[in-house]
Amino acid sequence: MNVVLDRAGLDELVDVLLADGYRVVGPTVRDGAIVLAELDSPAQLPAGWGVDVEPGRYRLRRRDDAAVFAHSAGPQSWKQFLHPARQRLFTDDGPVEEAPVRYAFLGVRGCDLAAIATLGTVLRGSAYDERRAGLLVIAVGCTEPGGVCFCASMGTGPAPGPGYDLALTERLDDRDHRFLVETGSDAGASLIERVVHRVATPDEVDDADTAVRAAAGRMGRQMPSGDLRALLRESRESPHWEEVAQRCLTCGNCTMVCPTCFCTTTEDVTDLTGEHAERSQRWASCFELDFSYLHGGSVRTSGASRYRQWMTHKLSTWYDQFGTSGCVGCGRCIAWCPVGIDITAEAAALAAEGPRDA
Amino acid sequence: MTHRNRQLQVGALARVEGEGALHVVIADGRVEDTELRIYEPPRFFEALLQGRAYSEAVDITSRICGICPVAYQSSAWNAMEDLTGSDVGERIAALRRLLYCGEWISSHTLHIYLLHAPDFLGYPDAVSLAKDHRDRVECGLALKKAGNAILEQVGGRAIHPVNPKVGGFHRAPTNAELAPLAEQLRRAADHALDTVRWVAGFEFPDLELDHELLAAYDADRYAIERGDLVTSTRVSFPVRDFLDHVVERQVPHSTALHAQLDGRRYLTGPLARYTLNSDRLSPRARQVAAEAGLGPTCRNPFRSILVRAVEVVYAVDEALRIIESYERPDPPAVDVAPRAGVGHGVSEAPRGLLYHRYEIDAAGLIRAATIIPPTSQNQAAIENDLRRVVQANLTLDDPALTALCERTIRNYDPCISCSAHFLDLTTERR
Amino acid sequence: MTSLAVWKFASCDGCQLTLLDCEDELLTLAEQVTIAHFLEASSRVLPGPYDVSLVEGSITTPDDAERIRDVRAQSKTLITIGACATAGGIQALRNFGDVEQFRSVVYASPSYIDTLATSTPIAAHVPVDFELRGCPIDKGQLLEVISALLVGRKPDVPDTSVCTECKRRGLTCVAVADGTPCLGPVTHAGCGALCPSVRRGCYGCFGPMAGANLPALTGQLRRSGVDEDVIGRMLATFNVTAFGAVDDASK
Amino acid sequence: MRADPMLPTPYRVAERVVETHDSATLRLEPVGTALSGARPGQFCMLYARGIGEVAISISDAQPGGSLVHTIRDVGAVSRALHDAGAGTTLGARGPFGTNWGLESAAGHDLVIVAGGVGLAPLRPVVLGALARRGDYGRVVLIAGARGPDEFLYRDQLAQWATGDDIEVERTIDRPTSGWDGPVGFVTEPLARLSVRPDRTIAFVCGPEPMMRYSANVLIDKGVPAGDIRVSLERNMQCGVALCGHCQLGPLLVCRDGPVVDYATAGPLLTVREV
Ligand SMILES: Cc1cc2nc3c(=O)[nH]c(=O)nc-3n(C[C@H](O)[C@H](O)[C@H](O)COP(=O)(O)OP(=O)(O)OC[C@H]3O[C@@H](n4cnc5c(N)ncnc54)[C@H](O)[C@@H]3O)c2cc1C
Ligand code: SF4
Ligand code: SF4
Ligand code: SF4
Repeated sequence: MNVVLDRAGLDELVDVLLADGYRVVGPTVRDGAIVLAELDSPAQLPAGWGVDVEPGRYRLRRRDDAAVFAHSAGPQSWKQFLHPARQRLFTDDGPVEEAPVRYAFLGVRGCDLAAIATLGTVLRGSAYDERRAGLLVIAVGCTEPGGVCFCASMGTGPAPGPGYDLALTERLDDRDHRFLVETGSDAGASLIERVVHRVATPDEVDDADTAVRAAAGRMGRQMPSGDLRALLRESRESPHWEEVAQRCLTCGNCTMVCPTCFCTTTEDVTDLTGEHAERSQRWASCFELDFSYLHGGSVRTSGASRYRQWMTHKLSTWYDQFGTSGCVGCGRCIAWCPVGIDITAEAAALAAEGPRDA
Repeated sequence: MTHRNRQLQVGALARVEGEGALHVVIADGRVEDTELRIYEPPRFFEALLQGRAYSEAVDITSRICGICPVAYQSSAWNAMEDLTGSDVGERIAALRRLLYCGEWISSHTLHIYLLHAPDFLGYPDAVSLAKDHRDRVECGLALKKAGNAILEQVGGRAIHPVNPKVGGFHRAPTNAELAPLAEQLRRAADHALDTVRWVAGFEFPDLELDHELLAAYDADRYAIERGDLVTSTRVSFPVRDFLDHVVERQVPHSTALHAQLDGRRYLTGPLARYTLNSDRLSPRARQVAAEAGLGPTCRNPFRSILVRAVEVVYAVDEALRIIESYERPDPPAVDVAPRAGVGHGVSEAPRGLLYHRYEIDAAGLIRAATIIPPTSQNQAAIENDLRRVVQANLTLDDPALTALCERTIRNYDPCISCSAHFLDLTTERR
Repeated sequence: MTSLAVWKFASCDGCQLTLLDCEDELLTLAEQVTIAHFLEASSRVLPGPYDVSLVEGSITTPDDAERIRDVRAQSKTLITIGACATAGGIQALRNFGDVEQFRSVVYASPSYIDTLATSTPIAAHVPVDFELRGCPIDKGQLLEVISALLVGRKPDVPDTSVCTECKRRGLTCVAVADGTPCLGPVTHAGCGALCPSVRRGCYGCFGPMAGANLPALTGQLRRSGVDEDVIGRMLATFNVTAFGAVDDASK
Repeated sequence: MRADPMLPTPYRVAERVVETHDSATLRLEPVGTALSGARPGQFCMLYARGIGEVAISISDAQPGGSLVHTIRDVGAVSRALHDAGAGTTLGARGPFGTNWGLESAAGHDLVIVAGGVGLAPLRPVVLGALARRGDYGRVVLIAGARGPDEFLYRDQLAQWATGDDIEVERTIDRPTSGWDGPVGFVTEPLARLSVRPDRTIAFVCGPEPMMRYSANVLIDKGVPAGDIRVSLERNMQCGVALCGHCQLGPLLVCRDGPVVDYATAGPLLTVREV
């Protein structure tokens, strides 16, 4: 059964989660962007804020309504909570025990929901499992895709796939500001029972469905159709990599903002006395020169080979390694690349080179 | 060995910031010459500023001295804002003063504990001092750390802060971000008071100097980050007239330039500030100064360590006051549109007045820059003090006299990095 | 016990001050090593040879060019600290100007001043075992290098972009979100992305990272409307020679 | 609670044997619980406390929980391991990765080609073949080293060379006085070898170019790429397919390798910088 929350109901939902001891993570405006951060109050949601996004360019924009979820992916992804940028692993005293955290993620889009699952496959057997186990997900159906979004062509959105406890679709019109709710779990269902809601009219349900479906046609970007996995496999020696390398800074931003890039480097350190040793890990990037270091030198020294590694991993070898695509179509790598390199455009360029003898 | 004709040699002056040498000639029982020889290689900042944008002076001049970068930054933005007539408003001004307090706390504490106190207690350095007085040194380090914490939180970095700019800051900290500082500063206040009491117990040789004094002056507060100028003969003048009063000249033995005030030797720095402005200190600073035996003025350079300790108490008080009444400036900076002309700025570096003058062209580029750091202003005074100290202590043997000379120099915490840099002592007794 | 010496050449003292800014570690360090020569902090000077020498500053006088050879001869491991020592520092701007004219701007009678026409990094004079970047160096990195040296570990001082640190901190990119020119993508990591953390563009204190693609960045700056002169000045600061070398190599 | 995949198990160095000027073999005994099930070709992540952790192959199949590893000193971590004397406590994680699959080669001739420290992971192949000599046809070992003193397991090699169970060819890179054996890379004796291509399984380990050349020689002789097994090396941080560093195209070398057949590895090793 579909129900509806109004804005006050959404706020109540956040308050209930906070009262239940969840750390509620959701979108909020900070330093010129809509970031993901722990919310102390629903008032911190980015009501009335939208974004304009292009390759290498992101701007906050005031909307002429009070929508809270009408923005596309920002500078961070949910991985910073589930797979933190830096983790202490152990000290001389044994493993670093993490106090279990119960996160409630508010406003997870289809692409990001898929990314959480993708990371779950890759990081199975690590601390990710526990962090994810306690997670409550409130997804949102996307009605307002951004200039660099292409989830529709990756099959991860605009409607969120499975894996959520609740999914909201935000609608604003002359009548009211409402959130159509679908429940995806018992936990979600019982949450809804605790906040003021009403039953959705069939029109409202239709309207929400239509809006989400229409979003699929308004994506700012699109992956070329065809077998990307084979395309990349067969493009290893394409001259195009050299061309991208002219533009690519090898700065690693694309990997850091990518919601599925999982790579880490371990650090074993001691203090000045040498009496305390510990190990931690930090996000790494295949754009780092040392990433592929072997005694005597790095395997991938050229920018071309590093960009090739990244893109090939996302679109092709990920299937070999983990059975799915590594790219979910959120568009972050395009927006947050300082020079606006666009994975969809590079894929199209490779495709345009035509069939090659494999 | 006769005490009438002597020759002293000291390889390198330690525990000063930078590199230099000291040369003393004693002939017929009279001090013939004392030279503070600065051999820090010149880095030509005034020249390399030419053609740079007005906005770059803050970051570039900061690199003149890693010990007092905020002083350089402040004098630079003061000069640029003087040129454009910009007013940054009270909120930004308060944040700047807070930043500067951080530098005073950190730099003064560095000098007191790590550079100067070992002299009074007969240790070569603070590490050896810590072997016998670990608590003391730890107290000093905690105090220094509190100063650095301000620099890091407000400035983004303790050395060469990245956040300040002409017009204000790139980003103003939130109240919540400043709150932990207040916590740390409340503890630091106790350390600062302890420091005064500890230093007050040192033995201070007698020496009463008669130099002219020069300091910044602010009617409302103890001048730090800006002010007009005032002298001990109660001449006061605005910053833009600085070069009418202060003239720099080159001396053969030094890569630093020497300055004179209205043709006379003069002194800037803690003693000058205290003597001219002590009535503007916080009640707590005044009270502890009195407890420590300081009157409203102080002209004994050996007591400068005490004055510094009192200034640290004041800086901690000020920092706390500013944080408690902090209102986040929004926007964090005012627009400063450059125009052709000349701007002047001073601020009170921990070691004394720091003057900047820039000539800017219509495109906002620097055509000429003049920077007068405290150590070159004080150099003549230091040399004069040395002469008097040596003259009065001719009965000491060479090592003792040499040590006393070094101590005399350290009274000024001379920042040779600023003046160009320092110390290596040769004493000739003929 | 490992002996440590600290040396100064043309510099602002900020990098050696970083060692004294290790308030929490200084006394522990002094128990782990013998501080044998550190003029800024101690009047006790022990004779060489030294196990580890930290060298601050660039070479700008004939005397200093001699002195650094002597320091090298006395040091088992020589580590340069900071942009002056690793790249010549801001004073290397003179390399592109007329030093006679520089002298006359600063000093009325330039003949007194004995200075070279160039400011050169330590590595241009003697072999260097490890370089710590930064103007000034980062305290954490300094401690890491010393701790690593003491136990025979490879210091964890990554040679990647500032962007990686910026992103690990969860900062919002100022280049993309504010349109602020930022050198982060070509600059060696180490500061912890200080400038972006105050919504300022990185100004390159740590010099170029390994394999920096300077033309790609200057292209981006140009496209976003930054003047050629401004780009030139952005790269001509504390690491002017190092960025200059990368620029030349790309031509 | 989930066992932490990154937490090393303590082992003590029970014995240290110097092999060459820069290599040593350590026998490690568990301090408490032992890691179990190590198979030839697999590797462990060995941890020198506070210095770091690196991948090191199993170089002897040992009953019980002890581990034998041969380490060449090339950097900070390998130096600390190499230098670890008897009694030192180290950490170990593993065993990880694929193995040589010696059993599956039963009924075949074995051609074992080792370059330098590449002999370490191959020694258990030789020992395994000798232990069940009857299961295999001809067994050939070609070992290369930079000089006569650079061979690992010199006594063992000499001993093998005297028997009839295994044909041993040793070659050094450059002529040296006192060496009357062959000089040149391992590919030279390999090229001279006559093999029954359809009945041969090859095991190759050494520097990457050496493995490529050796594989090409074998392929030229008609040995199918799928019957040539190589042991790959990539930067490894975790050993358990979590860190991403060891990728070689579709492979995660720690999980899908290190032992991979050349039909898979060949196309990846012949493109630059994959
Ligand atoms: C599956 C496998 C099995 C191996 N077996 C052996 C063996 O039996 N005996 C032996 O002596 N060596 C072996 N090696 C190589 C050994 O791991 C490297 O020599 C070692 O990592 C060098 O580390 P280092 O810190 O001493 O050197 P540095 O050159 O200082 O390396 C720094 C870091 O780079 C990485 N790294 C450098 N070289 C390599 C490399 N060749 N392979 C993987 N990562 C590297 C490591 O993370 C290392 O900590 C093996 C490598 C792999 C991948
Ligand atoms: S693309 Fe690069 S950083 Fe991202 S997961 Fe793959 S190898 Fe790791
Ligand atoms: S593609 Fe863009 S974000 Fe990624 S490394 Fe290259 S320049 Fe950086
Ligand atoms: S702000 Fe600068 S350092 Fe940070 S990601 Fe953007 S370009 Fe890189």
